[in-house]
Amino acid sequence: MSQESFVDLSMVRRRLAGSGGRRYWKSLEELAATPGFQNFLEREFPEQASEWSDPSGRREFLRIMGASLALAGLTACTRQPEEKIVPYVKSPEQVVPGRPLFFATSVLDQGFAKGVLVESHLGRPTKIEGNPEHPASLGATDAFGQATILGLYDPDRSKTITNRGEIRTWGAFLTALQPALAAQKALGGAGFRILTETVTSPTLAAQLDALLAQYPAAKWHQYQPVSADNARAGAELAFGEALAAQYRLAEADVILSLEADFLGSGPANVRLIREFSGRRRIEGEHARLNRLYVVEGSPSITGAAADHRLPLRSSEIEGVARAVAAGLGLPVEGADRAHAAWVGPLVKDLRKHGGRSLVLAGESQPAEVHALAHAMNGELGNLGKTVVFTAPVEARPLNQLASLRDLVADMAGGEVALLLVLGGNPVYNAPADLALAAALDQVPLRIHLGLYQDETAERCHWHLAEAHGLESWSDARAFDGSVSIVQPLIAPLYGGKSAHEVLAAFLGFGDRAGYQVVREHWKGLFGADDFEGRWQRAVHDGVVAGSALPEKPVTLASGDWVRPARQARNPGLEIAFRADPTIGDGRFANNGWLQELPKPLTKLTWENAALLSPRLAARLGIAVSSTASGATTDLVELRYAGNALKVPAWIVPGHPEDSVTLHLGYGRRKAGRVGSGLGVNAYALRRSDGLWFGAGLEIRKTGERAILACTQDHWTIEHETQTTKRHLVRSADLAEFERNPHFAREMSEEPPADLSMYPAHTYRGHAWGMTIDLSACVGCNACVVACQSENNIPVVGKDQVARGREMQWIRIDRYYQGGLDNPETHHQPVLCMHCENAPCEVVCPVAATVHSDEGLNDMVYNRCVGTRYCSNNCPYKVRRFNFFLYQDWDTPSLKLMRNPDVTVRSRGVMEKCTYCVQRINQARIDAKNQDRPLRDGEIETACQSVCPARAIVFGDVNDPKSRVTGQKSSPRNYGLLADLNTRPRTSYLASVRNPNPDMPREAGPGAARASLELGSGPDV
Amino acid sequence: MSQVFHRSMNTLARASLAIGLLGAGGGVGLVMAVSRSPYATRQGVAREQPVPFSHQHHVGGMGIDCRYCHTAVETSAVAGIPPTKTCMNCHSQIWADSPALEPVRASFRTGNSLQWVRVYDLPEFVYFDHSAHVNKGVGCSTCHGRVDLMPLLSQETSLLMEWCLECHRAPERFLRPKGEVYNAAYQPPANQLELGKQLVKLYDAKPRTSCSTCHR
Amino acid sequence: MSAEVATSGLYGLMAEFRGPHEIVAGARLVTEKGYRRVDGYTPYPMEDLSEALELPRSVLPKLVLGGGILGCLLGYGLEYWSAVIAYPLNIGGRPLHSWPSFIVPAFETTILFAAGTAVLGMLALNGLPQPYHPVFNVASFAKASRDGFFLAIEATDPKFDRADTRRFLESLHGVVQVSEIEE
Amino acid sequence: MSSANPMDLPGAPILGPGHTLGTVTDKIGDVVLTRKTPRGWLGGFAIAFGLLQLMLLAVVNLLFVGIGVWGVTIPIGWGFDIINFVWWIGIGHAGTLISAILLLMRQEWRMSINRFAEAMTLFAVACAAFYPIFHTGRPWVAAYWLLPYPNTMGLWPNFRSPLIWDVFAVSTYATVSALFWYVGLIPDMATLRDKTGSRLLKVVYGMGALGWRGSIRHWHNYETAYLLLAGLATPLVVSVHTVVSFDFATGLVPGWHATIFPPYFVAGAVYAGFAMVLTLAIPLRWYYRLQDFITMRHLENMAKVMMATGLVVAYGYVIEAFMAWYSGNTYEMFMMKNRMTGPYAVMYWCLILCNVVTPNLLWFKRLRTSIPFLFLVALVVSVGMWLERFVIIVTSLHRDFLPASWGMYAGTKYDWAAFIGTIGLFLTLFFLFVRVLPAISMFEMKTILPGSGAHGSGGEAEKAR
Repeated sequence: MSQESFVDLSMVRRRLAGSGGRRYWKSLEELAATPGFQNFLEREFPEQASEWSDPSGRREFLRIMGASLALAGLTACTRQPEEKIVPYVKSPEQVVPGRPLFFATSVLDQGFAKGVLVESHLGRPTKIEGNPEHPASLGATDAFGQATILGLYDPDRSKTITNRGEIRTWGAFLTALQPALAAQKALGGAGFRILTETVTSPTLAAQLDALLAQYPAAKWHQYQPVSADNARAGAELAFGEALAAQYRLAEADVILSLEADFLGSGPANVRLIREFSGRRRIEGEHARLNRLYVVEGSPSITGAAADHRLPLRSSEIEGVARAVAAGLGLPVEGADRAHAAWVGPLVKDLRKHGGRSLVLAGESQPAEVHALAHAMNGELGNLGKTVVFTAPVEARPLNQLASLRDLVADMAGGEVALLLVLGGNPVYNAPADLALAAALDQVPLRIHLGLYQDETAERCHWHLAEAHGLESWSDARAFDGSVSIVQPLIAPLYGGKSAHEVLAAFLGFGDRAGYQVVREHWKGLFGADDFEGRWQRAVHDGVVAGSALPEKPVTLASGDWVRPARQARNPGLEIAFRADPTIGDGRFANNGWLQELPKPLTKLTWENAALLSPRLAARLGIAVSSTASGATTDLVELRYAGNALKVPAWIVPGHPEDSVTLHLGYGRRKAGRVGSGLGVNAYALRRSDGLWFGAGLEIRKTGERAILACTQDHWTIEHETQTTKRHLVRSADLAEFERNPHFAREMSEEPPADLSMYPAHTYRGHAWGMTIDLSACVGCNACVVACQSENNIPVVGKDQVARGREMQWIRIDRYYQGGLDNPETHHQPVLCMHCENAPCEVVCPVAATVHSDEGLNDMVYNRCVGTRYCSNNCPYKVRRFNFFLYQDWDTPSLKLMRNPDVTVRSRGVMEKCTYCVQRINQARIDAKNQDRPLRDGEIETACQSVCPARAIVFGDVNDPKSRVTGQKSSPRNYGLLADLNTRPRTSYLASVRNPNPDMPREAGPGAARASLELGSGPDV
Repeated sequence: MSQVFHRSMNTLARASLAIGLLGAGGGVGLVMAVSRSPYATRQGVAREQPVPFSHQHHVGGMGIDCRYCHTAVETSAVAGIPPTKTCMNCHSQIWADSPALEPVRASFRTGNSLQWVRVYDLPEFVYFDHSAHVNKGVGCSTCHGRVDLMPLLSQETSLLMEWCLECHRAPERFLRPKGEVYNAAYQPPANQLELGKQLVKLYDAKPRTSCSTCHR
Repeated sequence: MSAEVATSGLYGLMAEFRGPHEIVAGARLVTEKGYRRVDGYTPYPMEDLSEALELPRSVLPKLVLGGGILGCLLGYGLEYWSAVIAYPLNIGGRPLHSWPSFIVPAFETTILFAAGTAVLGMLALNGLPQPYHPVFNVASFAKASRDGFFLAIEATDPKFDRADTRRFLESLHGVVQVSEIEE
Repeated sequence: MSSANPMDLPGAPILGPGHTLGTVTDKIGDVVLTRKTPRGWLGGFAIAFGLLQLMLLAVVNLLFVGIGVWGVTIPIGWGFDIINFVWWIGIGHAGTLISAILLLMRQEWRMSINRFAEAMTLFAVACAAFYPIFHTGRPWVAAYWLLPYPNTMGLWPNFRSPLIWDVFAVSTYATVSALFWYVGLIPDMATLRDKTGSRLLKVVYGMGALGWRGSIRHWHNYETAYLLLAGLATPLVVSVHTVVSFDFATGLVPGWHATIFPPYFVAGAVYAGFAMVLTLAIPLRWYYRLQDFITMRHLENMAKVMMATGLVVAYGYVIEAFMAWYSGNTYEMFMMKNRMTGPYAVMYWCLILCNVVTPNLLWFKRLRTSIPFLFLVALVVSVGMWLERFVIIVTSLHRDFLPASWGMYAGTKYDWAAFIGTIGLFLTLFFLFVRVLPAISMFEMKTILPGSGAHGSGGEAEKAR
């Protein structure tokens, strides 16, 4: 870091000194400037990290041995190895050893900012929390946000600058670059192309503009496999200009989603979940529940949350949209009358809620459908109420697919002499028919900046290791345009460069720190007077005040959307492409947490599969069965547009019958040690003329079998009948609920506290408890990853998951109800219930799991001998066992990542949810040190604080005024398996759905209630 | 004739039987003893340090307060080992060229941290919080002993779990007025028990013996 | 005192009988004659013979009872002390003194101690181990563990007289031979 | 009195004719004292020892790599480990039953089989004891943390846990069985001491015999002690398998939580035990020509005991099913349905075939007295009892309360290695035993010789006159 930045930062700090605040802005430069720490870092990372990759069996064996010895060390009577203390030479301000600091920054999702607070221990970022002051976060994050921390410490990240595989220095790169740039200067940049992903960063945009100014003839292309092309085109169709829509779900009573997975993905999904769930929650006995209609071509969590769901092939949805529009009185053609029974009541419902309804279209639908949605909203008077419009958020909105096409054409035509790829992995994720790779090879000089030595890096002359988002300075816009300053939490572990620094080099600034680039840009924006103050605030808050884009009034231009673009009905099978729900478009492929995160609906991990409907499966004779080594299924061959792919088939109840869904993001060749060679590459089938779906799919059973790692015993009729008999998830329609608010409690009787041959224990002082509102939970998975990050939970790999040895402390059970074709889907997060009559404790021979005086079910790792008796006797099966040495005791970077407040468990011990006891203890100690009682809400468990739906409430059930006590007094409150008299401290609030009374039963979800006989489906 | 053994064998046989039985018991006792011995706990074993820092001199002699160096003790789980800067505050003038302090100066020059040997080393699975203790009237010397008399620091107490429990079960036997917490030379008064009882009430000191208090 | 001199170096006299019934008969006569320090040696336990020698009932049962009670108290005591006094823990909401559970281990310790007492007690009462014993000095005594039946009168018996006792023994029915047992 | 007992069929002798004290001593003693080791023995021992090596491999691998090499998982936290533990400990029970309970009942026919039955008990318990230690995730601490000792953590075992009950029950059982067995051996070792010509053996057996000289005063205390031990071992053996059954019965897993478990586990144990005794006795008497001592009467009596206990076990199965239905409890009913029709239904029906159907063929005297058939049945029952434990443990666990966390189980090659390994350990010990110690109790056989006069007037001796 350069001296000058160091200077004015310390100045900054002096300014800051007065202002307190919960989170402090701290200059990483200073910490890193301490050579001691620098050496420390160097000692710790590059060399040893590379050493780790040595896969020789010997080290493995030693590792295991070492671990066994380490374990022996856990027994009380052996000596410990001598430890060293390495204090600072000059300790940075604000740093109190043993206490974390929180810094505001943002993580990027498809180029859009989601605000976060990062917990940092002595300069090591360890945990990500949401930033309550950020519009896209509101204090929560999604699973991707949580997993960013693992991405930062990923030992497989690219660590060097390479030229044709040879390691080079930054200086060498700069010198090598000069002639090429000089040549382009002469041509005005005619042969110069820059390819980025979606860019919202004002600074980066400014740099690019400056570059284009220097090279007028150069071109800036953008591409990422999941873009907003259709939405943008739709807006242009509807309003004649490119606009970005923002939805106000809180205001909407009736919502129609045309394949829009607004809860599952997108730059605003965290906020939208909050708003949506806010309208699903029932305080007391009355509620203004919203009602959600979903038409979709592939099951999503949004569809799972729907009150009425219509599974259709993606190509048929436009027809339904037109039918709805026609019903609303819009002059449209090509309406599909086939679903009149469903559309009729829907239209009535929408009409009834004019101005308080909302129609959304998904990116996977063509522009016309988006336009129709806008038109319908116009017709319903929703414009400006439940949906508002702003100028596009992207720095330079364009049709990315077209942009990529042009680039490929130019490259193939040999017009490109110098290509700079700033992030992204087009070689892997471009549509197959563009043949990008071949064209790329025509370019004489190809430069790639990326986090990994990936497929694209492999085909570029120069690869520059990119600095991670948590390592570099930048800025970015959120879905509503508000800008966040992105600040680094740690010096680049592997000495990477940020896009700003690379562009600075191209602009001729040599090696200019990203910090300066960003600051300079904002100096320009904030103006000189009180720049420091405003900059301070911006960095401190994590968002630039008042930077959100202003709403724009809109007028509908009756346009081309009236007539259907293509004829809707196409016979035969259809293929649908979707971003993977846990690893996105493939950018998270090397992230173990996300790989092992069960997909919300299929509960598959570590790979993708051809998702198909029970009926189609029956037709093809697909047999899925669970075995001790995993779920076995048939390997099918998909033939589509001349390409073929062998994929394991997986049966998904509620999938449209004549279509097959394939998730993008797998089949990576060069993702890293975690992500390479998993699943199949859907991009190999994806075509530019149908990014999201296409007709003419042929499917064939190969006769081979495949093993998948599914965390939940695959769906069977047995499941459904047993689930309903056992009243595990309890749910009712709003009407039923109003008739009998206590329906949930009456489903099974909870034994009274005194029903025991022993006197009941009384808890003086605190008694911790939790409630989970099943009405609010949408199954987004954020809590699972948050828990994994907070509690140092290891990743175990596909084989172990397949054997049922996954380690996540909180899991989300998925239950179907109502048959195979279009079932109701329920999510139930299950973690340790902290039973007052804990069955696990009684059977532990060494008292390694016992009750604390506050009613926590403590698990004492260092006392555990690993009999697994507790797990056998746990009716909830929430206990997790270290069958092997799952924790990575070697990789230095992963050691830095761990939460220092939680023991790192080793081989042979049981573990489970602790209600984040480390947070409880810290809060208790702080309160005691300040001689004050604990405040309600002062303690938030990791799962609670991350939950976008605010479905989880934790607190003191002995405190009559606490929120959790309030929740538990709700009539919907019930204990899972409480009839066993385990007296769980964690309880659930039954879910209440709000179906349209006029909707014919057999048309909604749970339609096929009667079709249970069709059980021959997946259960084979 | 069928005599197999010599007379003496009778005594021998009986003796060995007795020895066998006693030996079994003795073995267990021995293990118990060893696991509590300084060999296992390192109790009272002075440690070599990169710099022969003497608490006796600084605390006993100069009367420097614990918190001058261990700054975080009142607010954090760890007391904190002082950065080299803290040493140099004085030693840039005093003993500025003593050879013994060369490592300190070197550290300050080069910016490479001093590497001290950890004396009080709890297992990784034990979470001790200094602030929680000093704020409730547990004196430094209660666990760390008379550091003002230690030229080279050694571990005063066994740090065995049973030792922790002694105090967590009966704090009144050890608590002292908050004012005396940092007084290394503090001697508990004759009426410690009743004083302790008062302090427990006064400071609302409720030490817990639940596992998750220290293990998580 | 002449007897004393005479018996020095002599442990006693041993008569070997032809079979079980002969030795029982012989033993009866020996006891009638007033000999008290008498012992029989047989390949297997013989109730008749012990009756014939009027042996007292064994005290072993009382010892074993004591051992059992001790074991029970120690076992239950340990459980109560460790669960209620030493480290009281709320385990699964059960009371500290969960007596129904504590019965089982206490039962086992009872058995353990009783059995231990039975074996050690038996050895102690029999003065075992005692690998050396004068009777082994008799050449033919090896048969005692096979099919030999022996009756020994010890020299320390007040009525013992080297010559008379020998004559008396030889007079008994079914005696194969009488031999002297050296110390 | 022997005629008073039901097992005493007139005509069927418990000892071949024409035996004297001397011939009994020689016939049994020579098996041990013979100079040259028989080829058959060497061959058998070699095989057994080979299997034992398999176990060593399995253990080393287990210690270094982790318990994960076994098939256990969540939700099936116990698999082969506890199945085999229960199986072995069950087998052990017959030994104690024969030596203790039959002794108290004055079943003289027990005399010729109790010695090696007790040995079998010891070795089976040794095999069983292997599992509770090595099925844990951290055997190196489990080995002693399960015992109550004054550790530096001030912690004690949880005496509410059935596993601790196991520790106490099994260790007591092992100790008492060993004592009982040894006490029985003392007089016989004295016999060997006096019988052998070799100086070395005289010393070795002499030490073991503790200087036993057959004094009538010693016999007096000895018999008392032997009877007391029998009296103590009887409730003990019942308690041991009761405690083992508590491992399951006190849990709340459907299929475990049943009050019938204690009695039916004990019966099952005796059942399996007698099967194993037969499995060992039949080849033993054939190879060492001990037909005179282990007669058809013994085999037939054992067959009867097996059948009786087999019926008790069958009753247990019926009650389990009945209670599941009668309770009206969703979980219980599903558990039973799943046992009979679920993924592991095959195991269940094989178990019924092995444990209920086959033994009932023993009603027919012709089958009951056919030695090959008896041997076959014995093997079948051993398999059946193993299956029973599989069904109880795995089938109950794999689909318990929350369908979302149901799972499947299969033993891995390491599971099998450990299992076969313990069989190797068992056989190895047994081979060594028959080579160096009298497999039949000589002094007890002598008491039942005609004319022994062991039990005073009115005993067989008088009758024989």
